[in-house]
Parts: sequence; C-alpha cells; structure tokens
Amino acid sequence: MKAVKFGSVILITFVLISGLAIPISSNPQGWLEFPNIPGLEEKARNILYHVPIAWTTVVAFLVGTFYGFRYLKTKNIDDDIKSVSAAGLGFMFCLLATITGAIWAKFNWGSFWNWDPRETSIFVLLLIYGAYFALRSALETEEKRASLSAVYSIIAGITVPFFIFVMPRIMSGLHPGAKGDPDGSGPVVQLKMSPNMLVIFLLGLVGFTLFFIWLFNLRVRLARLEYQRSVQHP
Amino acid sequence: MSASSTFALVRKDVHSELRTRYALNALIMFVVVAVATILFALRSDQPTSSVLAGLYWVVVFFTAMSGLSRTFVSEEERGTTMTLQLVATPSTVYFAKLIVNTALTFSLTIAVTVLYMTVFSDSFVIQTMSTFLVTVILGSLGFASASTIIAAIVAKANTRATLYPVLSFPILVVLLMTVMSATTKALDGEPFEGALGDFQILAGYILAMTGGSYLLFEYVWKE
Amino acid sequence: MSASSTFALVRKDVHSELRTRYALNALIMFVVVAVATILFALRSDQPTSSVLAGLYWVVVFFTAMSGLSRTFVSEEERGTTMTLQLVATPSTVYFAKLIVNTALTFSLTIAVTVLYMTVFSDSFVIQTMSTFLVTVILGSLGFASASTIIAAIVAKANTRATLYPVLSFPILVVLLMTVMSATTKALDGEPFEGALGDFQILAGYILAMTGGSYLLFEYVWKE
Amino acid sequence: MTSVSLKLDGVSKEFNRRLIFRDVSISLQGGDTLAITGRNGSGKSTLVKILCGLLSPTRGTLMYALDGKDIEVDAIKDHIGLVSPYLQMYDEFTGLENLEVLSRIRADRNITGETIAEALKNVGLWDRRNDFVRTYSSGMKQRLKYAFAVLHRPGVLVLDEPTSNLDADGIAMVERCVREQRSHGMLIVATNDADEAIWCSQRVVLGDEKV
Amino acid sequence: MTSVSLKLDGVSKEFNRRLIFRDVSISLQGGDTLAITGRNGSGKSTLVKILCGLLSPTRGTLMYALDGKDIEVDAIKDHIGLVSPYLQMYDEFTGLENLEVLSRIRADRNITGETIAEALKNVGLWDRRNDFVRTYSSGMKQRLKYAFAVLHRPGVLVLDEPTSNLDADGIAMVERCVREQRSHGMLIVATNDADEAIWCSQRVVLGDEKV
Ligand code: HEM
Ligand SMILES: Nc1ncnc2c1ncn2[C@@H]1O[C@H](COP(=O)(O)OP(=O)(O)OP(=O)(O)O)[C@@H](O)[C@H]1O
Ligand SMILES: Nc1ncnc2c1ncn2[C@@H]1O[C@H](COP(=O)(O)OP(=O)(O)OP(=O)(O)O)[C@@H](O)[C@H]1O
Ligand SMILES: [Mg+2]
Ligand SMILES: [Mg+2]
Repeated sequence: MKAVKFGSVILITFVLISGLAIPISSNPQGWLEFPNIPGLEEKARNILYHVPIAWTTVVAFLVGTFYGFRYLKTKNIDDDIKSVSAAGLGFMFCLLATITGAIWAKFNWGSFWNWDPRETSIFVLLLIYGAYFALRSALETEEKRASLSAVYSIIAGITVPFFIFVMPRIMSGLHPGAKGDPDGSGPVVQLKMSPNMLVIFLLGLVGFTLFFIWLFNLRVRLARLEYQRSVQHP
Repeated sequence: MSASSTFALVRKDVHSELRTRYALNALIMFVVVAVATILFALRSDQPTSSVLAGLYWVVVFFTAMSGLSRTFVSEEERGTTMTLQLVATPSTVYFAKLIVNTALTFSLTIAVTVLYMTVFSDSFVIQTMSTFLVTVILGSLGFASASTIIAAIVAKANTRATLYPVLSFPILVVLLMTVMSATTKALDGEPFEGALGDFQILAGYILAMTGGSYLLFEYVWKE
Repeated sequence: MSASSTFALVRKDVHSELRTRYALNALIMFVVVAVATILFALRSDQPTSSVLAGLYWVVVFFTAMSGLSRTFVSEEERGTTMTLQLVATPSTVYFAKLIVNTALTFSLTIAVTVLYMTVFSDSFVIQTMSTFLVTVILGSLGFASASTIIAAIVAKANTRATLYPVLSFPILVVLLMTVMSATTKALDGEPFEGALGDFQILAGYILAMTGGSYLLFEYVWKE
Repeated sequence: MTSVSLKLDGVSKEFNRRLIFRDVSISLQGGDTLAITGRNGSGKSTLVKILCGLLSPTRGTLMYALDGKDIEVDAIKDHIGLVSPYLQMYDEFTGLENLEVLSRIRADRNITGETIAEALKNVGLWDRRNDFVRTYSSGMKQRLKYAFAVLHRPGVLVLDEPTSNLDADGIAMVERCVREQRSHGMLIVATNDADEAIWCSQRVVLGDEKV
Repeated sequence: MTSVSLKLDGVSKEFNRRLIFRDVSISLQGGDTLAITGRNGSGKSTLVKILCGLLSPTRGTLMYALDGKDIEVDAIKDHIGLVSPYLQMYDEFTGLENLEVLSRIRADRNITGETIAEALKNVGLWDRRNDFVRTYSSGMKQRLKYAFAVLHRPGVLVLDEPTSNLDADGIAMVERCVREQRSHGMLIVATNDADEAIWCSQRVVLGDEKV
C-alpha cells in the first residue's frame, strides 16, 4: 500500500506540473512541447485531469457495485463496508469530474451546462449516488441497509451501458464521438495526441486510479474501525 | 412460480384496487391536475412537438410515481407482507406485481393520451399511429419493469413517498429520453422505420431490467 | 387549542421529519429530480415566462402532494390517530398540521426557486420581486390550507374514496391557476399593482379554506 | 388530586345499522372499579372507545364530572389513561422520546424527566429506552403503553385486554398498576379473561346480541 | 398425508449486532410438539419467523425434510400453518374472500368451497363471513387467522401467542385445533403463558440474554 500511496502522489504531482508547464505550440518539437489541437488550444491541458477523474468515477462505481454484489452472495458485512466506501469516493470524484468538465465546457462550448449526452450521464450518475445515500439513510436495520442498497446499485448499474453506448448515439452532443460529429471521434478516442501527451495522459490515468485505490484502502480501514467501535459500545 | 398463483395474485390486486380505489383515485387526480396545469402554462404558446412529447411523459412519470409504489407499500403497511411470503414464492410475487404495474401504467398512458388529444387538439396530433402505439406499450412495460423492484425496495424504507421517485428517476432517465424521442417522431409523422432504433433500445432496456429484477427480487422481498 | 401543545405537535412532526435527515435528503433529491425531468422535456427549447411559471408550480404541486398528504395518512396507517386524539384537541391537531404543511411548502418553494434561478439563469429572471415574494408566501399558505384538509380526508379514504379526486380537483386548480398567473406577471416585470387581483383571490381562497377546514376538521378527524 | 365521576345513560351503538349493544347505563364515582366482559365481538372495545370520547354513541349520552362539575368529553381526555390494542406509539421515535413528545403535546407541566424515567423503569424498559419502538417486541410495546397510560396519574385508567402479549413479570407489573390506580382513582377493564375481571368490583356483561 | 421433520442447528440471531439468542438447536419429527417460552423480548417471535423461513438466521442452519427427503425452506411453506400477531389478513376483503384469495394464490387444489365453509364454521365466523375484515373485532381477526392456518391441514402448525384476544369459547377452539394437529402432525407454540406451554411435550426456553 505504501507503494500505491507514493506512486499515486508522485504520478499526480508529475501530471499536474507537466500538464501545466509544457508549452503548446502549433509545431511541436520534441518531448517538451504539446501539439495544438484545433478547437482546444491551451484548454487541451484539461484532458489530463478531467478525463482521468471521470474515468476514476466510473471505476469507483464499478468497484462499489462489485462489492454490493459480493455482499448479496456472502452476507458478510465487510463487503458492505467496502461497497459504501467505494460509493463515497465515487461521489467525490463524480463531483470533481463535473466541476472540471463544467469549467472546461464554459470555455470550450460557451456555457457550463448543455445536456450533452456525457454531461447527462454524469448528472445521472450524481443522482444515482444521491439516491443511493438517501436510501441508506432511510433504512435502519444494518442487514436490510446493506442488501437493499446493494440491489439498488446493481439495478442502477444495469443502466450504465445504456449511457455509455446508447445515449451518445441517439442524442446529438458536443463531446467528440457523439452523433453528428464530423470527425467521428476526437483526440483521446483516436489517440491523436502526440506521444508525449499520450504518455502523460496515461500516467494521469494510472495516477488517479492508484489515488483511488489508496483512498479506498484508507476509508475501508477507517470504516472497519468505526464499525468495531460501535460493536463494543453500541 | 406457477402461472395460476401469479394470476390469482394479480386478480387479488386488481380486485383490491377496485374496492379501495386508492391508487386509482390518486392517479386520476394527478393526471387531471397535471394536464390542467400544463394546459394553463402553455395557454398562450404553440408548443413544439418535442415539448409536448416531453411533457406527456413527465405527466406519466410523476403520476406513475404516485401510484405504482402502492403495490408493495400497502402490503408492508398493513402487515400482509408476511402472509404473502407464506403463500407465494418470490418469483410469483414479482411477476404478479410486474403485471399489475404494467397494466396500471398502460391505462395511465391511455388516460393521458385521451386528455392530451382533447385538450391540445391542434398540436397533439399523432401522425404515425403505429410508432405511437408501440412506444406506449414498450414505455409502459419499461416503466413497470424498472419501478416494480424499486417499489419493493422503497416499501422497506422510511420515507417512501418521496424516496420512490428519487430512486426511480436516475434509472428511468434512459427510458424517458428514448420514449420522448420516439413520441416526437410519432407526432412529427416520421415513418415507423425511423423509430426502430428507439424500439431496440427500449426492448433491450426492458429485458435487462426485468431479468435483473427477477434475479435480485428475492433479496429485497425476504427479510 | 393551546399554543404550547400546538407547538409541541409541530415540533414532533418536524423532529420526526428531520431526526435522521432522511426525509430531507429525499425531499431535496425529489426537487432536483422534478426540475431535471422538466429540463429534459424542455431541453431544446427556450421556454416562455408563462411556461416557466406553470412548470414552477407544477413542481411545487407534485412535491407538496407527495409530502404533505403524509401528515395524516402516516398517523392513520400506523394507528397513532387514536393516540393523538387522546392527547390533543382537534383544533390543536389542525393548526399544528397546517403550520407544518405551510413551512414545508414554503421551504419547498425556496428550494425550487433557487434551483430554477441557477438552471434557467437566462429565462427565469424575477423582475418584480415584491410580486414574486407575495405570491410565494400566499401560494404556500394556500397549498397548505387546501392540502391539510384534503390529507385529513384522504387518511379516512376507505369510506370517502370516490369523493377525493372530485373534491380536490376544483380546490387545487383554482389555486394553481392564480399563482401561475401572478408568477408570470412577476417574471414579465409587470408592476406590483398588476397582480393585486390575483392576491385578492388568493387571500379570499386562504381565508375560505382555513375557515372551512377549521370548522369541518372535527368531523373528519373524529370517528 | 381530582376526583372524576362518570355517567353513561342508555347508550347504544350501531355500525352500519348492525346493533352492537343496547341501552348500557353505568354510573361510576371516584374509587370505583368496573370490568367490561363479553364474548369476542360483543362490543367491549367499542364501549371503551365511547367511554374515552373517541367514538360517539348512536344513542344515549355520556357525561363526565370533575370534582362535581360537569365537563366536556374533550376536556376529560387529559384525565384518562388508556391501554388498548388500537392505540399505537410512534414507531420512528424511541420509547423515551414517545413519552416526552406525547406529554409535551398534552401540555402537562407536571411531567418532568424524572417522572418519565421512573415510568420507564416501572415497566422494565429503561435499558431499552433509546431503541426505536419499531424494533420492540410485542410485549415491550404493550409495556410502553402502560408507561404512557399511567404517566400523568390519570383519574380514570382504562385497560382493554390488559395482559395481552405480556409475560409473568409483565402481568405482575399490570397488577401493580391496577392496585396503584384503585388507591387513587377509577379503573375500567375490558377483558375476556375471568382472572382479570376479579380486579374490579362492578361488572358490565355485553353480548346478549348475536356475534 | 405427509410427514415433516425439522432440524435447527446452532442458530443465532442478531439485529443490528444485538444478540437476541445464541446457538439454538432443535430436532423435531412427525408428531412432535414443542413449546417456545421466554420473557418479553427474548426472541420467541423471531425464532418463529426463522422456523417458518420468513427470516434468515445470522448463524446456523435450518433444514426441513418431507417424508425423509430434504427440501428447500421455500417449498416447506405450503406445509406450514402460522398464527402470529405479525401476520395480517387483507382488511378490504371479507373473511370468506380472504380464505378464497389466499388459497388460490397458494394454488392449493384440495381446497374447495366446502373446506373453506367448514373452516369458517369451526372458528365461529360463518355468520360474519361476508363482513369486511376491517370491521372485525380483535378476537374475530384472531379466529380468522386460525381458519387460514389450518385450512390446508398443514404438516406443521406454528402458533405465536395462540390465545391472545380470544374469549373462553375461542380458547376452546384453539384447544380443538391443537388436539387435531397433534393427531396428524407437528405443533410449535410460542407463548408467555404456562397454561399453553403444557400442550407440548418438548420445550425451548429463550432469554438468558438480557432483555
Ligand atoms: C460534467 C460533465 C462533463 C463536461 C462538461 C465535459 C466537458 C468536456 C470537454 C469540454 C471536453 C473537450 C472536448 C473536445 O475535445 O472538444 C471533454 C472531453 C472529454 N471528456 Fe468530458 N465532460 C464531462 C463529463 C465527462 C464524462 C462523464 C466523461 C467520461 C466518463 C468524459 C470524458 C471525456 C473525454 C474522454 C474527453 C476527450 C474527448 C476527446 O477529445 O476525444 N467527460 N469533456
Ligand atoms: N427488526 C428488528 N430490529 C431490531 N431489533 C429487533 C427487530 N425485531 C425484533 N427485535 C428485537 O429482538 C428481540 C426479540 O423480539 P421478539 O419479537 O422475537 O420477542 P418475543 O420473545 O416474541 O417477545 P414478546 O413476548 O414480547 O412477543 C427484542 O429485543 C426486539 O427488540
Ligand atoms: N368500524 C366498524 N365498522 C363496522 N363494524 C364494526 C366496526 N368496529 C367494530 N365493529 C363490530 O362491532 C362489534 C364489536 O367490536 P369490538 O371490537 O368492540 O368487540 P370486542 O368486544 O372488543 O371483541 P374482542 O374481544 O374480539 O376484542 C364486532 O361485531 C365488530 O365486527
Ligand atoms: Mg376488543
Ligand atoms: Mg412475540
């Protein structure tokens, strides 16, 4: 876990600094310059933060659902602790992705919010998390709370593929890859980034994922301690 | 699950509803008030077909939210859940409630449609009837498939009335967008083929939801 | 009726709602969901002020109805009606529930207003603040006064079931139309005087409703 | 301490034109004790509700007097303690909170934290005072109803099916409550059980009509 | 007629980590009778729910066998008759309709109009069969639960607080049911009342843990 902790800190710091420091030029030379992506220009730097965070949100959601599923099989309360810890982190990353995305959108597309399919889906993901926690607080018995919220997260999970694969195809949107996009797909999807940018981007993905793993581990340990304390002093 | 006991349970629910009119009354009131309000709000405007289609499903959504959860909540409140657990298997209960909810939603859409056609007689004109019919049928099924299991969850929680739409909405967004898009096409007179994509999504959604709920229902239903 | 016991009953209801903050969670989520649904419906359009005003009150209406009716239904369902009858006079109960419902509706309108102002930042601009404020206050009172008695009747729905939608529809529609018209005026920047007529209707409505309910409440409340 | 007296005069009750009982007349003073007995469905609970002013009789009158002065039925409620299967506590509050909240609504200033604590200890729920009533067992709920009923030392204690759901220890507690009540006020018990009817000196038997 | 046997092995139950009972093991055959006793809140009703497959134990296993073959807990439900305060009939149906509807849902083909009529007569509700359960008195509701519980001549009859709300005549009816059940199947009674525990030859006492 130490390796994860330091790895994530180092990677994220590196991505933060290099993402901001490396100049963008229309004619990139060597490793220390980014290419100019038409339509994004300086704003392209956000790809390095926004996208890894959005990615981590999805990872957290999947991890939470996975442990929810495990809880239903094992009825082991520890799985519920893991599930709710992942959901809490997912909610946090989801907020971050929304904020970074919304700021980006303001400068790129002119307004904070446009109901682009991906914006819609992240909004729905926020709602799912909100509903998940509202449900948990409305259930008193521990076992019921664990199993019903697990069921809810799985049912919600069933809709996720629809958002990822289906929605962008039926709605017109602003994200690259949406219906009606002339290019078909954008810089990340087609890996049009220059190699140096790609490396930093991938490092960002790894960094944020490790960051999630570290936080997840911390929260689970904390939640276990709290659980044990409440067993001793109910 | 046996067909005859599922059917007996459906009959019981229908019979009980006709007696108490609990859900039915709430539905009628909500539909009428909602349509009247929307009519009043749009009074001076000539709404576009996509706005009309949107509002059509908004009315269906909120009305359904006030009625569909009764199926489980009323069992729970009156303490008959245990009685039912004793005489029926979980899958019997699930399918019976699914059928009841589908029927309820379907009659709801019919009521809303009739109201809309009389009230917005110039702007709510269904040009491609086949598209509209399929949309309404698949839409009712989709609504019911997602909200039946949510109703079962909500019945065990404390703040049922408000929690129900909160839990259902995020799950129903995909469905809502799809039926809205298909309804717009029906109003705009696009040919039936134009909505095939939407129907595929709806069919996939219904299958995934019903299958998932069927598998998970036991965990919700049993203590 | 004594002020201190009315107040104690209000506190009990508020406490019961807030204690675990689950009701609040659910209510907030509900408002968000309602606004989001409407946003979806209107996604592509630039709604006029009367549409916005209408939808504003539709959201308040649906949220209020799903929350307010609980006040009595939940007492009835859990069999605590008799307990309450034993410790409080009918008028104490009526005024306590009226206060709770007014407070709930009022906070609801605030929440919806804030959401609307952020979400429809270009089209939902309140130009005559005084009109808007008075509308929201009178509207909350009106909603609460109508829904308190309706809720009391609904709670006994077993016997009066069929009357319910018939009763509530005219009662609520008059109110909705009036607040919508006043809200439209506030959005359009009409001077305060322009809405005086609406306010008179609202005030009369509230007085008639509260007075009538107060007199009728005993019959509804006692067996 | 106030002394309550009660007069029921020619009371009949019908539900949907089905006669439940006819022409019941009762007159009770301060320390009187009354048992209401009769078969299942003979109208014991119905009569109890009428006596507490929770249901109006179809015919006949009910009058209460407080220290000799006639008072409204609504006003007598503050002097009644009732235990009945039809009376429920609030599920979403704890046992302690239920007692606090209900006395506050009753606006009874004599009730302090100590009175409540004592009542909870008497019925054996002190250890569980902070648990939600939702999680109580059937006997624990019945005990809580006793704590609530005697909290304000009512002039009239009305018990409908007094020992249902209770264990031996709980029945002993009920007997304590009954003794205590007889020492300072009126007691009315509606029961199927002859063992409980002997707590009372007077008796009304319902149910000459068919079930 | 089928013979049911039951094995409960080291069963414990916790609610929110509060231990209710620990390590209960029971083994019953065809004609066995078992009384579950214990103080209020000791877990009798909880154990009853577990035995009927309505609640899962926190630890331990429950196994049923039918004529020697192990079967799923879900499948045993058709062979169980239960009377419990936690089991309610449908308020908005009449007594007769309740029995009809519930047997139809259970898809039990052996139950005819006559079986139902006989059950209603046995519990003394035949005259009131067409009244809504909503208007039944507490004892009448309890009687209806008996009619439902023994309707299908279950292999296992489980009674939680068997005589609550019943008058002398009702108790005689319960004793008839108990005798009848002992003659052909298993009987489990959860009660606070020593008079009822003597119906059974075996006994489980709960409640060494604190209330
Ligand atoms: C809050 C909602 C979001 C906003 C406002 C937002 C905004 C943006 C913007 C402005 C871009 C640059 C697009 C361009 O290249 O022209 C972008 C790119 C991207 N966003 Fe988002 N985004 C949001 C949510 C998400 C989510 C939830 C995901 C994925 C799960 C995501 C994944 C991406 C990806 C992969 C790109 C790079 C696309 C490309 O250029 O190939 N975004 N986003
Ligand atoms: N859903 C629940 N959540 C938490 N605790 C519960 C729940 N249900 C029951 N309990 C607790 O479990 C214990 C046993 O309850 P149970 O109803 O089984 O008791 P019992 O022996 O039947 O008592 P009684 O004689 O009063 O009916 C009680 O302490 C009760 O508070
Ligand atoms: N709301 C009602 N509508 C119609 N009939 C009713 C209603 N409430 C009670 N009854 C009828 O009145 C009669 C008396 O009921 P009540 O509950 O008073 O009986 P009880 O003597 O308390 O019986 P038990 O011993 O079973 O509790 C019963 O026949 C019952 O069916
Ligand atoms: Mg009674
Ligand atoms: Mg019990």
